[in-house]
Amino acid sequence: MDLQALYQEIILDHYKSPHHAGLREPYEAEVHHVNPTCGDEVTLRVHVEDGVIGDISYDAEGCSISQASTSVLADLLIGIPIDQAHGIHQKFVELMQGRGQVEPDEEILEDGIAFAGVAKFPARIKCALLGWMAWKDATVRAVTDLEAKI
Amino acid sequence: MDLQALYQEIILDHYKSPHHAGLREPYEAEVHHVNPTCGDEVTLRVHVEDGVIGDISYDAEGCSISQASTSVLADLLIGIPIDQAHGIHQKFVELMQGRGQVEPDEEILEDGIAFAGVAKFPARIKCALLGWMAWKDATVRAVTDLEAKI
Amino acid sequence: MTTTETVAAFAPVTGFDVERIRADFPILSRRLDGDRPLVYLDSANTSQKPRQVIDAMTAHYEQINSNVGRAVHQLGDASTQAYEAARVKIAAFINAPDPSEVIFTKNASEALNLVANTLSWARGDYEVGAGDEVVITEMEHHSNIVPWQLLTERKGATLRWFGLTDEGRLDLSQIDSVITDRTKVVSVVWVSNMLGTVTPLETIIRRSHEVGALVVVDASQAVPQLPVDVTALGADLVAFTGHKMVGPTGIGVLWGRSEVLDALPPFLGGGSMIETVKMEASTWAPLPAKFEAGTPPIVEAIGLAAAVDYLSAIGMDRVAQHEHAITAYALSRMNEIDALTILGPAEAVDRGGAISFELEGVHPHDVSQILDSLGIAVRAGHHCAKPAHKRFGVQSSTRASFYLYTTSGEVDALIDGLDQTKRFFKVA
Amino acid sequence: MTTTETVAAFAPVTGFDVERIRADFPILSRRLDGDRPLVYLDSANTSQKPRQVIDAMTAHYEQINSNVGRAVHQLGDASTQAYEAARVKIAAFINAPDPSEVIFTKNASEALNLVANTLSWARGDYEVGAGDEVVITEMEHHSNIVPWQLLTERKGATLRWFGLTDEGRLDLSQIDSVITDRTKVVSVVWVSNMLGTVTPLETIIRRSHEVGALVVVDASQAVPQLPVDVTALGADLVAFTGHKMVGPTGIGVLWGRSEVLDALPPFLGGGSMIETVKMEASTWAPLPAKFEAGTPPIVEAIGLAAAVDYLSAIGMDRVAQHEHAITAYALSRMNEIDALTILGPAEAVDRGGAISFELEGVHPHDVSQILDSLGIAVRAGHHCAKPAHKRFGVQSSTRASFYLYTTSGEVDALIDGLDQTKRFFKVA
Ligand SMILES: Cc1ncc(COP(=O)(O)O)c(C=O)c1O
Ligand SMILES: Cc1ncc(COP(=O)(O)O)c(C=O)c1O
Repeated sequence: MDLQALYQEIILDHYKSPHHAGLREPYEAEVHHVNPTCGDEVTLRVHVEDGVIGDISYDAEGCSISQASTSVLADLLIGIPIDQAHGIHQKFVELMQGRGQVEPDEEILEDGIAFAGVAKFPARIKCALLGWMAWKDATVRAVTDLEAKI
Repeated sequence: MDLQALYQEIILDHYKSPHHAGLREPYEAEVHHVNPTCGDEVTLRVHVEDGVIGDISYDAEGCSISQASTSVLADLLIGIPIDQAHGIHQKFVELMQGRGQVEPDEEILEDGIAFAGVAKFPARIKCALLGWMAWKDATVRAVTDLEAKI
Repeated sequence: MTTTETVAAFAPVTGFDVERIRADFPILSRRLDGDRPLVYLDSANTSQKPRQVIDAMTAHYEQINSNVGRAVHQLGDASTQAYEAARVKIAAFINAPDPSEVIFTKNASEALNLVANTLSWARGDYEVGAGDEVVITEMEHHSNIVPWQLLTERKGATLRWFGLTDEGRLDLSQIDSVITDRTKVVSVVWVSNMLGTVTPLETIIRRSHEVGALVVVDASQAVPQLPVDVTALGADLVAFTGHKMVGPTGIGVLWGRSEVLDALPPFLGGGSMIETVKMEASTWAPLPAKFEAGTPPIVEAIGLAAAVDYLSAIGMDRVAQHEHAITAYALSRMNEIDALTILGPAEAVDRGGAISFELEGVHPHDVSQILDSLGIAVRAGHHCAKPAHKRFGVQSSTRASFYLYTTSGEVDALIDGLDQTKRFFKVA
Repeated sequence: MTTTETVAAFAPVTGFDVERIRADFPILSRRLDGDRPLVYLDSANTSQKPRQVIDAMTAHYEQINSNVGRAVHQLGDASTQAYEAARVKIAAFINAPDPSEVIFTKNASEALNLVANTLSWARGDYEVGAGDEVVITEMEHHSNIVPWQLLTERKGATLRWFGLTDEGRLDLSQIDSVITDRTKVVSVVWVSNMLGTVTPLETIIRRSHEVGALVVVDASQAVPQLPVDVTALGADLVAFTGHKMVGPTGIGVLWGRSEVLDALPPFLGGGSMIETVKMEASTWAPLPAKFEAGTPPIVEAIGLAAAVDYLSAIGMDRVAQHEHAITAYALSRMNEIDALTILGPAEAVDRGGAISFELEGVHPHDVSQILDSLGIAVRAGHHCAKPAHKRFGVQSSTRASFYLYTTSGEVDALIDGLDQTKRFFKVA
């Protein structure tokens, strides 16, 4: 039971002071995701501008892992072109579902590599992915809506 | 597995040539009973006259045990005062539910004592009781109907 | 009884070692009354269980037991993983495209009721309402009749059915006027538990989909005996039951195309099937949880996974071949018996292994009683298929049924036992 | 952590030998990660199983296994007798007047859905229709909320509920305006699985019957821990679940007064629940078969009977006393911890053994993760009681729960673990 691997200092830091927290305007899509197992929730907004993730704002209630991973998500994806953001999302999901066998790429995931240890705790993977799944859902909706308007 | 105890000669005789079989007039009540386990069925009529079981007629489809016991039932109860008939019914039910521990009274049950062995075969008790349960149901209805008319 | 030359010989399946298989089933070595060996010919009713299945459940209770999907602790984790791994295994066994399409129920009956009830509660495309028709067959098990009677009656819809030919096959001659534009659902048995008949599913599925009807397949007798590929089959929903496939009691499976399952409303309400609950209203979890309210049959699912492992290690193609060989042998020997009439196909063509029969002058209860005194377990009654019995003008029948552990010697014992039965009741 | 004099001491129940009981439960001697002993404090989620229960099921599979109620052969007979004997035992355990009032389901959730669904399909007195009201409480398990939401929504009826006091007790101050002439059903939990609160059932039953409402009791947490007498209780229907009372998964029980059960329409349709089936229409078997469609959880019922035997041999009064003693001890020790808030009654009065709590600054998932690393299994989450959590302004909580095998040493380990958790997350 490698608690240190799970609760990296970086994770605890993000948990104590989450980045980009709070709900902000403008946004094109807002979603509400729930982890049915434990009831953790996140409301997350995405603002898309010129093919770039202009903002990610959120109101989250949850454990250290889910809070920190949403904070890292916002750090990583704000200001990034949508395609590239999906690529980063993909890498993070792969890391989480890799049963601890996937070597994370710090170039791409930055603070996100701190979650490598979470992959060894199957019950916590859903926590780490809560914000990321919400982001993907919101971004797809935002883009679809924008396209519909064109 | 005492097959001889189950299939007494008397039972096989009644099975081959059931007494009082067929549906007859007059009657005050007709019932249809089913053994849900195997689908065996009996349609049974009771005619009550001056407090006496005037007739029991029936159309039965079933195994040797259920056929024979209905035949014995008719033999025993036709022409008998209702109260006394209920007493005989009671004795037969007790014999069947006695797990082979009850000593049957030949004075009362006559050919019915051949069913003593059936009590040791739990799955066949329902067969032996099919016609008897139908008779009781029909008789209660017949009497209730007659009383209602008074 | 001695085997004479005119008797068809049993043709064993190469590489299929029945004795070795039998050694895995503790019950098969037990003795019955009068120190007789057990000749278990009632597998269509329920199958026996190999040590591997029993042990898997015991091990879980002794080492891992914990509730699933709810706890973060080590036991909860291990239990959840074992339960979900069972789902993955069962999905693979029937070649389901996605494990989340595998719903655990308590038996096949619940699985069929799940479908009928959710179709009655659905709104929109899938709703079965007034004027709609549901089509079944005359050879269904009660569990694939009553749910549709209840549904059609509650919703003012109409229940229709295919009849049977004298040989006990589905009469599909009028298929285009039975399955029509009014048909919303067609629910048919794959292999009849009474007649042994195998349904020509391809024809039925093609016609049903032509008119836009959902196809539900009761595979309770098929999945235990045949290699099943639900993706190739093309049906929309498939139900089966654990206890007939060397698995435990208390577990059944509903497989459904996710498109259909996603569109249906929930079945039972409660823990685990929710996304969120407020006093005012609730929302539902995604598949498969949406259809699994409350604590599921956890250890039973794990037992069923062990059953699937057991069958897969032997190979379902071989299980099917053995069943076919035993059935062919039994049919040929039973056809020799005077006064014996087989209900259903008399030859082992498009036929499962359940053989229901009549012995003239002896009621099925009495046949099975005499056989039982010889240690031979067969089933007597209507086998939960009263309409099919009625079709053949009988109330009940005796049924012998086989499985991977059945030997030709057991069939011989049956033939012998039937001979004794005839003598006992002085028939012919 | 050293026990100081100010700490309430644990008061063991005379003659109740926890160590001897523990020896019956194989899992309790297993080691977890890091070779730590298992400290299982998640019994309200599911209980562990003694060897006696596991063995009873194994023995049945190895020696008796066969379907019930359908076969005349020796195994079928023995299996049917064992299954029906289980019903008799369970009836006796809860003092049901008649074993046929005991319906086997797959879990408590199914039992509650059975009631809600049959009330929606009933016609006449019991039907819940437009304008009618169903009353529950804010502390129900989702399994006693969602079925009533579905029922009332489908039938245009209204769902109402009792709120909670700050201490986590039912607020019955307005009982006469909550339960009124419009009330058709009152369904309440006996012992809350989250707050531990024991419902004053007498008051509720009296008022409900005054207005002619049916009373359903969710006894999932009561039957495992308290001597239960349904005849004395006076409720109309009572649901509970096997896996929480040292029994197997895959089995639950609905007890109901036969007058009520007789009047309700069937639940699921299929084999065994019928009297006769024609293609055109069917009729139903009497109780209990009417509500048990398909092959029931046979071996699970037999396992539950063994569980009931096990509990009865110890004595439910003593099980209850031990639960009370352990709970009182745990509450007193937890009340000492700074930053710890108990949700629900803080004293062991009218209180079951589930203790949900918050540790300021640490999310329940993280609390349980740290405890798990120490081998202590507790539950984190909403415990299928989201509305009760919401009532106390939280999303989730950590819950410790006890059973007959819980020792005071395990409570000490929990207190110790919570201390370490605070240090790990640098709280206070
Ligand atoms: C109070 C209460 N009711 C109902 C249930 C549901 O029981 P099951 O999950 O066995 O259906 C539970 C347990 O989860 C419970 O604690
Ligand atoms: C063809 C068929 N369908 C459905 C069932 C019902 O299965 P279960 O009793 O496990 O629900 C059976 C077995 O009894 C069956 O043979």
